Amino acid sequence: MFYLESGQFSTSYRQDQRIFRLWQARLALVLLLAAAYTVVPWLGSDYLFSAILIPFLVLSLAGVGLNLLTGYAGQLSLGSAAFMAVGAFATYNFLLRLPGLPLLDGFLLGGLSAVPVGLVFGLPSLRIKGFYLLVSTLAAQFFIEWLFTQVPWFANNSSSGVISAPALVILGHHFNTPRGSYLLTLSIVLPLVLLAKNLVRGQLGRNWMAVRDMDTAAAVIGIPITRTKLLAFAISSFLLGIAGALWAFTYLGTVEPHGFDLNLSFQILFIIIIGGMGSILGNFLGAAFIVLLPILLSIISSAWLGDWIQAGQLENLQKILFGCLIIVFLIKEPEGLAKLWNTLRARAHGWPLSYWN
Amino acid sequence: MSAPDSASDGASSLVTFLQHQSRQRAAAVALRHKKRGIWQEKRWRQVWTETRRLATVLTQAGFSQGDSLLLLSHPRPEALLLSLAAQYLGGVALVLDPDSDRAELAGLLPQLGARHVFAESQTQVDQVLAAHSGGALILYADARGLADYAQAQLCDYGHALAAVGEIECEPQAAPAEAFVFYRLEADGQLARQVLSHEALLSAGQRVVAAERLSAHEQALAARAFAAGAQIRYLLAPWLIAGFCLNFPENIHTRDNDRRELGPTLVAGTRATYGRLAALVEQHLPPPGSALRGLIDAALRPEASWWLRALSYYPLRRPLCDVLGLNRARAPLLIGAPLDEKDQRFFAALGVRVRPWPDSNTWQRQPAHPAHAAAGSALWTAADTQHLDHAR
Amino acid sequence: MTSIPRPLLRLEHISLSFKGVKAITDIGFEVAEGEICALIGPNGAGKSALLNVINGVYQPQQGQVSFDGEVRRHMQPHHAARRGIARTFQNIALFKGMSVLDNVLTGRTLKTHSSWIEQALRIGRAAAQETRQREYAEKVIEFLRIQPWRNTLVGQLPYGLQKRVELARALAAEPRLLLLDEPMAGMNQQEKHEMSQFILDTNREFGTTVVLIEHDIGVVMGLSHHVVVLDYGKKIADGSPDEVRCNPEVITAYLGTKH
Amino acid sequence: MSFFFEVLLGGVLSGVMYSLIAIGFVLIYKASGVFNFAQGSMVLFAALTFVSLLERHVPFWLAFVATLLVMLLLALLIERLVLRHLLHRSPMTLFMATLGLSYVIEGGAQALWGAQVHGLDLGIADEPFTLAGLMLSQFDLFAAAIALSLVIVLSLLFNRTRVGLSLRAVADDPLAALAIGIRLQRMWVLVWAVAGFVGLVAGLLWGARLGVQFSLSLIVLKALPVLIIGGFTSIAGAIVGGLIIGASEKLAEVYVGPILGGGIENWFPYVLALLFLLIRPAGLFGEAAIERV
Repeated sequence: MFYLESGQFSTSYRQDQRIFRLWQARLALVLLLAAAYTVVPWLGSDYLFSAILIPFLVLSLAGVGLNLLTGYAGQLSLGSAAFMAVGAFATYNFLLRLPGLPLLDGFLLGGLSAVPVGLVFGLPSLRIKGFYLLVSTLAAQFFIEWLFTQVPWFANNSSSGVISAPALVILGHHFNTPRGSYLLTLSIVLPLVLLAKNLVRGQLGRNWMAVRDMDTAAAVIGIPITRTKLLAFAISSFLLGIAGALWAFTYLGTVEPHGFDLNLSFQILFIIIIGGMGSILGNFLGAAFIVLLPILLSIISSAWLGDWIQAGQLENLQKILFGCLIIVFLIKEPEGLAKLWNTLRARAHGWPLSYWN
Repeated sequence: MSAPDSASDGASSLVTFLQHQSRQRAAAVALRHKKRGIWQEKRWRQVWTETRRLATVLTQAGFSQGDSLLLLSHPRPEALLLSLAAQYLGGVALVLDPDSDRAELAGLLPQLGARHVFAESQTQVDQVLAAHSGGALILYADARGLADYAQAQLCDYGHALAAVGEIECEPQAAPAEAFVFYRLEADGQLARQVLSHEALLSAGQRVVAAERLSAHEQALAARAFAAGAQIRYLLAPWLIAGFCLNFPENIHTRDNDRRELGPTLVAGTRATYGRLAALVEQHLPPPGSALRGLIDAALRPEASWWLRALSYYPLRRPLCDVLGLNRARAPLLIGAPLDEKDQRFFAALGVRVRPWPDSNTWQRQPAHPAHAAAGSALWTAADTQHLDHAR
Repeated sequence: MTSIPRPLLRLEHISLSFKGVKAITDIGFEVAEGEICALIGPNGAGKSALLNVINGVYQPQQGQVSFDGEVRRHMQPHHAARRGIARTFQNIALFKGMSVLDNVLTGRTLKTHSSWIEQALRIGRAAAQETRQREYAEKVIEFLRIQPWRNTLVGQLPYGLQKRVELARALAAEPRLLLLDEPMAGMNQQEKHEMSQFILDTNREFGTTVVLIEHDIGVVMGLSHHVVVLDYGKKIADGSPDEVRCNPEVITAYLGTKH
Repeated sequence: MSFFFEVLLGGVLSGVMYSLIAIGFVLIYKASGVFNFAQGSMVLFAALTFVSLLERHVPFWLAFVATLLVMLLLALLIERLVLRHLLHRSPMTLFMATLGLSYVIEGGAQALWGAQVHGLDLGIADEPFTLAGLMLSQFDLFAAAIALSLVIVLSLLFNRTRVGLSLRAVADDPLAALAIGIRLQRMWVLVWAVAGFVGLVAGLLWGARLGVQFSLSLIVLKALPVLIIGGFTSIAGAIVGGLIIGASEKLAEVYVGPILGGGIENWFPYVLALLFLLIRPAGLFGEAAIERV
């Protein structure tokens, strides 16, 4: 609408395959990144970092992880938190038991060790579909949670399996401050999201969607169903694993196995429902939504309702609200906020005309 | 820019200008064709060499000075380059409108008896074969469906081009006429319209001068070759000013392509502009809606200056952008003027449509290229008058 | 097709049944390289089932399929695809959530040789591969004249176009054998004519062997070099269109099924 | 040895409780193809409502009927506000909708009746007694009896009454059902209400066991493996599945638990269900669908 598109055309396929085809979009992105790395850390308060931005980023990453599996490859999962837990505990142990292991390598190894777990619980997906698959992922959810509470070794024999963040040091720089952890999280999340984006716009991504939309046809075309599904589980749990490690160490600081319970899994599922299945941007929108809504709610209640409703009730209210939102989204906008964003873009593309190709 | 000085000296032909441009700005983009989803570019150097290779192809098929090459094709670079190649060899390009009805073509083709033909695709090839013309060579651009055609003279444009090298000889002295258009009158008699090199170049130079066309223009050739005027107002200026000529993917995608390209120079007839206006009309929000009301108010020519100012960024500019006209410096209108409504619409958009005469002086006479000279002379006279009126 | 080329596909004594219900009984025929072969027959004659046997969606209880000299009892669909068998489905099986271009590109999956890691990091072969696949997809899109809808979601396209896109997806795999399950079902004469033109051109242009199911006898006779007639899961005729047309059994079968 | 049987029997009986939850699922799944994750929260809601009424000195039966009415109302609302708008949507969407629903109901239940634990006494002593040399819980037997009668009632409802027949018709083919003039919406309300009733019964029994509290809604997670084993569409399956889960769970707890360090009953049923799945993807009683192309 306010930006001109004409005169921007591609003379090669490379050009045509860029993520952002308009220079205005590229500029906006650059500005956003610049702000995220300069203005925000400079002006932001500790509260902003540790209560809003860090959870937002981590949940976005987790959302991406689940979205690859559920939104793109069409494999419903309720076990996200389990894979996050694996990532967290693995990272913790690697850093604990391999002294001198660089922090980032620790995160990487954490993500990698979530992969086999994801594969194991993904195997049933080769024979079973839909709801039946829920069982497999729920099994993961409960088994992993049990395992980490049951075996003290994972938590270095601490009481009730609590693990706490190692020193977040990279090349002598400390990131333990809220500002530091924010920058660290940002710098880990962004590249991973880029990788995910590349995957979904490449052949693998198309194969995932093909399997999701109609797996018999996909098989007939020659898409290796088994491989495609398992890759979805593997890559998804890799991202979830790293998200888990970040959740534990840059967001919470200390966490116990029950910190990764079914509710967290649900929360991440909600992120992709609200944000939009089969969309990368959607995860950020959904995560922002999930993070901000409770905060807004508490602000509103304390501002207007004062102490008329107590904390417990507020929580119930929140639950009801979330439930309603999920239902409303499923009814009104099954493709989530991302869809709204896209319709907006389409409208701008043809503005002021309606439905211009 | 310095072109080989004016068309007044008889020696200069379209080809000499092409040669000039290929030296002047060898590496600049001369042609773009939206094909297979992207805008495929040709630089002036390539255009020149490709023309010379095509000349070789034609000579090998026995084409020589004074011969004529028949073009039965929608606008596409191949047709353009081939006509230049024919002129390179001192030949003439005969142009038929591929969209004119089958019966008319069936009547036309045999009378022209062209031995060298460029037929766009299977449909056109069939028409040519049916008329037993193109005895020496039939080049086609779209090989689809032609795989098992046995005729020896059939030849794929791409293959032919790949097979040969550049021609040795320099451009041949051109006969007076560059392009000749043919059609059948209602009574079945043959009518022709001749565009001579001289007339084209002088007309072209007038356009370039009057519209201050530079080498940086982006011209959209949606209908070039469909009408003589298009050649006069796009092809000639293209060679003279040395800007970039762009061909859309096909007739169905042209609006989208225009939007992508955002041409600075477009040449259309009353019908072309009318179509655009109608398109906007039907895509505007439904009458009665608030937005529609705003748009109508803003586009009213008697709208107050502040309304225009306010509506510029939110409405008029984006609308121009959607139409791909926001960069259109020189939207030429050829021939009949727009009707009131469209006139006002484009004026309100800020698209200042520039009228140019289309002196389609069709003469009814038997098809003998020999007689062309007279025709072209006559035509030139007529045209210059028109142009003088226009200025 | 004057000379007798070697058979590309040979079916021998194929029998298939679902839970004891016989769908196909002892059917065998040959399809020569580069020919267009039509399977016709009343509804429930087992035509679709036969296609599903050919590309391994169903496993026949008896009989064997040999494709390009390779004889086999059992085959998985993706193996069939790897050997160069592509197909379209009776009720369109496009990927509704994807654009036309992406649908066609999925057809290129077997031709893509870059690993997913390369794709993720956009290193090595990934970019080059992506470009190559795009080029070919665009070639097919141009061939089937669907450029204007390149970026439209297939779900939003009219039925006739969807059929065309499905054909495009199949062609993108550069198949040697193309199985078309009622490519013209529910089309008007105009669309039917276009579609059969596309099929003919495909056959000529790429020398693709085609096996198709079609009810419109007129179209079939015009299009195919070779017709196989099924009735109640049995083969009742097999030959050139003319031979089949005047085969008494066929006539009775058809008149029999009508009224 | 008798100890083994005691454990087994105890497991079987507590399995009956699982079956009770599962039956609610099956009813709804059969009639509307919805995988109702909210069943658990419906149990909680029913139980909480009932107890809270009791605590307000409402006589038992009155409270029971009142709660039933509330559940009916709930079913009505669910159909009006949710299901009606999700016709012809994918099962996944419907499932996620019920997930949201469970949040709403749980939140609502606790907002209404508070989150504290309510004791519930149905007047059945939970003291063990010996039968044929086996220690048995009176309460378990009572629960089993209730479940049994419930199943009988339901099967009667399904197989004898017109409503039941049309319900089955709806289950088999909603469109056809519509065609022969069955009012889909009404059927759904009905079946959700019945599920609510089953939920209430289950809620009472469980409540009497564990006290009526939030954790009641979590037994939905116990019911899931039961369904997997029994198949989504068969009440008999739900019963058998429940028994199997109950028994094996107890056995595992007693015999395997010590080795693994206890607390395995959370995940054991799932692993069991998974094994079942890999052997028989459609469950014990569910019918496998052949894919048509």
